[in-house]
Amino acid sequence: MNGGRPDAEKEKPLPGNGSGRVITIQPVTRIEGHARIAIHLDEDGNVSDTRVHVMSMRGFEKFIEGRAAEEVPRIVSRICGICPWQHHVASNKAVDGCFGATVPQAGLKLRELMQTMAHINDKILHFFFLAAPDFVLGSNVDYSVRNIMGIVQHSPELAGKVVQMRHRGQMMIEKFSGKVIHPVAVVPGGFSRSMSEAERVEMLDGSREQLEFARYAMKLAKDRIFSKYDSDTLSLGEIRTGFLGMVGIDDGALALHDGVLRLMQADGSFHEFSGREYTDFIGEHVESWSYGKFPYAHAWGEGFSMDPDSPRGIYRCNCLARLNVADRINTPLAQAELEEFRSRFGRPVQSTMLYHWARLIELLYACERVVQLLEDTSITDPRVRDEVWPRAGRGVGCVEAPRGTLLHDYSTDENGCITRANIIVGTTHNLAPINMSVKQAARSLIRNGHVEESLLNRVEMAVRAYDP
Amino acid sequence: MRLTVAAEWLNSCAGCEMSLLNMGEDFIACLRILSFVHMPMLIDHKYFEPMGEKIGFEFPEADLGIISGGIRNEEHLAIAEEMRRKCRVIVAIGTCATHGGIPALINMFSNDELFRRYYRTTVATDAADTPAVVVPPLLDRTYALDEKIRVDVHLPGCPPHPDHISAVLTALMNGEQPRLPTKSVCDTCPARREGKGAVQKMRRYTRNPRHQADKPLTEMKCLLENGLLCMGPVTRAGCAGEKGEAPQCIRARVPCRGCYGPVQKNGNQLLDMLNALASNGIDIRNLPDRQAFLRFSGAHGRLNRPGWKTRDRQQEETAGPESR
Amino acid sequence: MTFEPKILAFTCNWCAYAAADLAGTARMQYPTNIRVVRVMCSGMVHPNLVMEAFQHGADGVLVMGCHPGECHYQDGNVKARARMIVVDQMIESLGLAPERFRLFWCSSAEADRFVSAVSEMTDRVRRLGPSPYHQGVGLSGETKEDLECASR
Amino acid sequence: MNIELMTLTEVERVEGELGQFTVDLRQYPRFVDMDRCIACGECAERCPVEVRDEFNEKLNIRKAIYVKYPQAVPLKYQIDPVHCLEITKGACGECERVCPAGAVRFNDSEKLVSIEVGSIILAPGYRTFNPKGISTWGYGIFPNVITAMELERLLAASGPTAGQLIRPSDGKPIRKIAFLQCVGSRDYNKSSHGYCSSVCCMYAIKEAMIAMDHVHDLNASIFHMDVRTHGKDFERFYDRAVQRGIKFHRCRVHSLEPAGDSGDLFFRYITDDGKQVKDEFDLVVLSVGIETPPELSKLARCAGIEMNADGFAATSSFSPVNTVRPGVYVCGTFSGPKDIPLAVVEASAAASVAAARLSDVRYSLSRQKLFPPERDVSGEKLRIGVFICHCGSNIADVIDVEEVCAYAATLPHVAYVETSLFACSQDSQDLMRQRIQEKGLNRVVVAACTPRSHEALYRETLKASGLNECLFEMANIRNHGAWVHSNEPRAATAKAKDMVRMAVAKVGLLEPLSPVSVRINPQALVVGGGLTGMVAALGLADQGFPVYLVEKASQLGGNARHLVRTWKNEDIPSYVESLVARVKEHDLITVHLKATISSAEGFVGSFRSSIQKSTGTMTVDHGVVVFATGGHALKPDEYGYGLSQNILTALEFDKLHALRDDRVRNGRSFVFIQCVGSRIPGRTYCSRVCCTHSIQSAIMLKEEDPSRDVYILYRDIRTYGQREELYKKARESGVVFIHYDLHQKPNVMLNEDRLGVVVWDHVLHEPFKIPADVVVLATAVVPHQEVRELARYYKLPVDSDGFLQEAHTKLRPVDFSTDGVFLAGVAHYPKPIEECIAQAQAAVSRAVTVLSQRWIGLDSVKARVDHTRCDGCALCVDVCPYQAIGIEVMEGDRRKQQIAVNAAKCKGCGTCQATCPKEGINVAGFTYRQLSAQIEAALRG
Repeated sequence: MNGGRPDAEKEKPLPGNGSGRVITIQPVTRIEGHARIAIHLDEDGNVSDTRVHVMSMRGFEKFIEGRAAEEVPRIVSRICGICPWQHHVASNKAVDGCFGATVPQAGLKLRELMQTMAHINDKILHFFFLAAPDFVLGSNVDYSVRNIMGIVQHSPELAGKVVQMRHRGQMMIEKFSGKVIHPVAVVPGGFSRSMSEAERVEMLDGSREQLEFARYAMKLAKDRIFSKYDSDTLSLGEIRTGFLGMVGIDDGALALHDGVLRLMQADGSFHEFSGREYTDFIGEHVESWSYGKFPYAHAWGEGFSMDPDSPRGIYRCNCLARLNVADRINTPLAQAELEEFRSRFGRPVQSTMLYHWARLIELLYACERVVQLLEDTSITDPRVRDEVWPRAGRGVGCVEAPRGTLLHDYSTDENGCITRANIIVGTTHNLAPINMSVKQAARSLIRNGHVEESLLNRVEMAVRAYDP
Repeated sequence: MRLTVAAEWLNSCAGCEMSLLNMGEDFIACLRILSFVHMPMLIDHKYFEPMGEKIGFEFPEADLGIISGGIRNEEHLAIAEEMRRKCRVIVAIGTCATHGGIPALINMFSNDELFRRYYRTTVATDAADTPAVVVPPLLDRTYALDEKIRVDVHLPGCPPHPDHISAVLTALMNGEQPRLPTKSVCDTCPARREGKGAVQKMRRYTRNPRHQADKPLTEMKCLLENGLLCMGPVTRAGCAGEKGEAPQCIRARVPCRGCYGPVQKNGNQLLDMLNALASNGIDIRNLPDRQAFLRFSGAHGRLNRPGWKTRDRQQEETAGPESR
Repeated sequence: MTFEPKILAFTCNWCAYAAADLAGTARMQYPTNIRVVRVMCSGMVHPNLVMEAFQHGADGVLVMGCHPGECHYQDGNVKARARMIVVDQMIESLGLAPERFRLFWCSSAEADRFVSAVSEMTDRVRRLGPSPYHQGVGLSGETKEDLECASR
Repeated sequence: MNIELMTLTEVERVEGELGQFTVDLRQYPRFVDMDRCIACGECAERCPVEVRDEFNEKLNIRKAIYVKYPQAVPLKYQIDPVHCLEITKGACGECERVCPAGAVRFNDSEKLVSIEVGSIILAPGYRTFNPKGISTWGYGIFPNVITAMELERLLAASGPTAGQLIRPSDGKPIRKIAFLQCVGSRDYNKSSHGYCSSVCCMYAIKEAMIAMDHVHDLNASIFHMDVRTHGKDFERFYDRAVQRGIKFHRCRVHSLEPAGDSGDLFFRYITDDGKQVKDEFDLVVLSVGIETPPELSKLARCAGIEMNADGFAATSSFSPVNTVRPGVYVCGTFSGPKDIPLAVVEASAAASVAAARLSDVRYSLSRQKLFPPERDVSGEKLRIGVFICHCGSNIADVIDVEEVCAYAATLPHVAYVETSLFACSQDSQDLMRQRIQEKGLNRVVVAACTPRSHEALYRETLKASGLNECLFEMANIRNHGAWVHSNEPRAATAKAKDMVRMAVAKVGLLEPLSPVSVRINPQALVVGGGLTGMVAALGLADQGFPVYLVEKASQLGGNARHLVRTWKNEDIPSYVESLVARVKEHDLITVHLKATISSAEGFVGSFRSSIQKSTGTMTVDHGVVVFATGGHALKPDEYGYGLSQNILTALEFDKLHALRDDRVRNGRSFVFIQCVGSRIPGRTYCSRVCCTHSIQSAIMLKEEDPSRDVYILYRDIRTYGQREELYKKARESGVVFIHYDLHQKPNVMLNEDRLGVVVWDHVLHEPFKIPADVVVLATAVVPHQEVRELARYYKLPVDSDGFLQEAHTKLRPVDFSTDGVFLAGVAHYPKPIEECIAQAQAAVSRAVTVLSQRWIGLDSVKARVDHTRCDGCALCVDVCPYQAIGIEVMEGDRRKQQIAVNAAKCKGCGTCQATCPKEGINVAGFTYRQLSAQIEAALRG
């Protein structure tokens, strides 16, 4: 490369680690985002340290300062093109808080409907497009076929079905809400449009089809993947941490759209708090080698450490965390699966690779929940938005995104423009655990200087499980 | 012969890649014709093959280089330059790549301001120095791709409509110049328009325009004529796709914010919109933060930090041409 | 070498252009720095044309129309005035001194006003010095690019 | 096309009567076939005979075969049979041999021609007074005494010295120059012309100003009796001359003497403060007056018209272009000394009156101009022709035309470049046409003067050469170049190059456009029911066009109702009454009294105006509108007006006089104060009528009782033209004229039992107090305030004095730049009745050019929608000031919308273009791209 930039970028060996051998995995693939894994080996070729670097930052928290708050939900969706709905909804909830808005019931239902439908598509994407190649094709096949194209070659029928289901799910959202990627339909005070009866009926049909697919996917995964999980798989990237997730206020059940946050320690004890109180429980740590920050549970009073052997303040979120913190799931099929899952792995479950399983249980839940919401005819109430009045205030919007608990925290001035913002996205919560899992995986996989591509892919699989 | 494709995302969000997947069955069809040699989201090709120990990026040659995202740090720049060298045709996909996109809003701030807020003055953050180890340094601002490398095909959109991604890929496979929409969003908007003369002033989007869910959009009055800022007239069409019923935001009864960038490649959405409103005698004082009319097209020096304004003055003061 | 500013004037056919003709007939003298683009009305001048002028290195730009109330087309000049607020804003965001741009009214009979406007603008711009976008005057490639894109 | 030019022709006999004249003409031989001559000049080049050039006042040489001057129409050579060797001696024939066109005809002979016509207009013009032989001025004796006409030629770029200000006698640069006014005017002794020639003051000032352009430190003095700058905007020009340092001396020079052998001249004169001064000059210019050449008396005789004592055609104030013989009309200086605007007005008036009687047979003999079929240039590569004009030396003196020419040839797509001495001359036009055809040019740039005056001419040339007229652009290197940068030839040349580059950049983007035409509603609206309005209404109605006449007062007649006699002593009230009666009786005139216009819309051919009356508002549709809104006398706020019953305005005085009021009847001493409210800062103009009016009144007072004391306090007496006779008569009858200056205005003393007026006595050099029984204030004529609003409805310009601004002061004195709207009377400028009538008739003439057509072609400068860009966003719909833009819904399922422009309503202002964010709508000839190309070209150099 010209200008020597890449050389400068190549990581230098950590001081005091003799051999100076550093293995760089970049980009970390089949994830969303820009990360680099650096595995530092000691003189014997054993892992001395690992780091997962977040390589870029865009600065949303900064550049939404000064923007009119009602415009912000349409801006922050661009934080993530895979889960824009989650940001869109969380941001609107935060702006509602700033402006003191109340949202009509139908508006709330439409918001939850859209957000949950987005969860479905996201899970299909992650499981089948990003993670499945490792399992369906095998983590050790050549990297050039270990991908969705490989799946298309290997199982064209499955691939066709998956692509079609996801596409249909996306189009359902788009048809009703206009825009599926970087949505605009959720607005401060509610939703931008109401649902007609005809639309409800049509969407209900579509969502029942999705539910069928979710059941098929669950069966398929159990038959072909989870049944083959061996102890190596279960221990890949396994670490012991706490968990964060949202549950229903009254019933402690799995909740994606609204509820209270439950911060569980590894021993199963937990704090419950509203999103607005997050700063009392969560702090964000900064490391010099990553643009990403590392949230941790400062409420536990133990500080921050990513040492896999004695982690401090580390918790995880995303689907496995949500299942761990939830007491139950309010839909029958998912509840049945949860019961089976718990009976096999206990609570809380620490095995990183079980994120995949938990994800499919959540897929089932999401499909069931969408059917529930659409069966309720009150969702077609034309009153979907109340007028909002820009003013000074603070609001914290919180939802469960596919990748974990999502927090948008805004303050506004009298003109209703943003003065300060903090956003903690799902993957950010998991940055410390990911680092730990990578270290754990690398240590167990790389011994005496022996490295192969498939091993490195397995290290990446530990990252991929978190669906960052 | 199968066309080889290398794809990268730079200062982006993966939305463009999602849109690619949203081509649905066309996507599968494409996979049969295109041979992806690099695409971090879907395939495992790395920069430092095979064992992550080589020095320097290794990019495969490809017929087609598809890049989403603008350029924000030195690594983005290096990747973009390397792709330019290795790819016959570079397609800038998405408004971030063509005009800077939403992330170019940061151009209204300096990196110092950004870091200060991000690492030192955000609630809940344990204040610390700005990360500087290994992570690539940021450039002074966000750049659109064509500010740094030559771009052959511009496909704006946030995200670009799958129909047009498909159109571009198909055209390039057939060795043709892609044909993309050239008019504004209004071209695809069925809302009834009569003229803006009745609008006295713009109001903020704090309540919905009147509509009935079961009535077709053809019966809806133009949102701009409803007194809502709609960037449709100054924004490139495309979001409605090839056959879509209406622009996407309009389908949600939400006014356009300009995500396809200016109608003409080098247009200025802020200037054009302010001009159109002023020409119609519309009072825009109600709208705060008018700079954000450029929220999708702030690269190319359009959005700037407030501090750089007085270059002319500085020049006057220092009595000589500035050589910054 | 002394700095010879480049000034571009958009002149309405019915007033300022005619006044300029009249200034000729009356053999009035004024600086040679001005280049005139004849338009049918000041209301015909798209703000972006002004930006283009600056982009191409104009040190000053004049838009000259009829006195308010005397527009040949009712109120094109009033619309021009409304628009020029946009120009002011854009000029500011380009980092140019606002004095480099001026909207000026002048009737077809007021050759003297035309002459004094041109002379005054020339003096003013001469004092300000070259525009940062004036060709070859201490301008880095980057800034020029900025400007080119900031206008169209 | 419908004008047959018969040059070198004289009228021999006029037989018959109105509608069927037979005119015998004598046509002298030209010896050159006009159809063949291409005015290439080869013949004159070779002609061995040199003759003094009459056109250039014999200051230089022409040949025996020649054209009179470069802009001559028709531009064809002629042979001077008196000097031609071949004709006189049969010993040359050189021209015949070299003529490439074979146009020389030595055997040409005198012909007698007889033509049949319905009306006859006589416009034979004048000659200047010849001062030769009158010793006072030494003209013909001292070589450096010249006439103003000679100076005019010296100053002319195409003149004998190519515009250099040097003495023709010895080439000495001229640094000091004197103009002597009233040479052959206002002078019974030396010239037997008592009248004022009306134009000499103004031309002297103009020549002095131009001379100063040539020589910046020129010392110029004008010796005059009165400065008569009574025309529209003339006073302002006079003020500017004073500011510029031109010296004005109020005195008559009685003799000139040579200053030794230097060729310089000196004379003595009295300064304003009474001192005698002797001064020397490089050049003395005689401001010669105008007179009717004696041979015109023959014309008058055979035409059967009367001439007056001054040698001008006799006309009445009420029918200023009619003669005693019906069907024979006069205009211009043949009927009295006058300036260009008035001459042009009279020309139109004569046309109108002549046509009125022939309106039944309109178009029966007319022919239409045919253009060759238009060449389709759509597939052609750009081939731009650039034609650069020297404009004599107007341009070429300052700008290096050859350099511009060479530069133009380097510009992209320029296929051909050529220069010409006068691009607008007939031969240049013909050549241009030829070049366009032979070089296959498809775009044309002319670098010359202003498109505002000359674009139409060149467009015709394009059409004549088979090119669409829109493929043309001008670079105004004269008005915006040579003339305004005359001291900076290098910079002016550089600027001219830029201008040519801009024009070339634009012309390459121009596209052929087809003309737009609209239907003409053959009705007229006349606003103002005064004398002017009535004459206009009758003129239109007499030609068969229905007229709506709108008057805000309760009766017709306007100011004329307050006037008694014209300066020719004609009775005004009876004339007004007859007009009112004719208007009321006319079938085609609808009169609306106590009515005003409250709004208007539309354009030439189809206006719609709202007439507001106490009973309500009605709308009328009409094809043209004539403004005859008049003016009124100023109510002064000085000279004690309003404080004494005996201080009156001129009109009040007239009324009291008519009523035989005691104040007037018993008054012994009358003081007239002139220029009350005129020629002052803030109201610069001269009201034109007041001098004559006051003098008429003064004479009347004296005639009634010669023992009365009558004083006229004046700044300049402006009894222009034959009115001078009145001035003379007043002086003879003992009226005392006392001059005052603006800075020493008279004082009216109110505090004593009898009024008194104190004025500075220039003879005694002390204040002089005049006891006065009546003080008459000659107040200014001022325009109506409400005209401004009216002007807004029809988009008409109003000048800084509040008068309506015509399209061109000299050449289009009754038109506006807006088509289909015309003006006449005091709304234009203060003027006496005969001029109002002439202007009303002129307005009729101009209006009829529109009304007499069923369709009229409109300017192609219209907004056009670019359907490849417009997407119907509708931003432009409501910005259009003419509601010319609508939305159309296209066929198809997506409900596409697009803009549609109503071309008849569109005026091409481009507000839409400047609003559109995507170049979806553009004004033809001024599209965004075209302007953008000009900008880039302007700044690229």
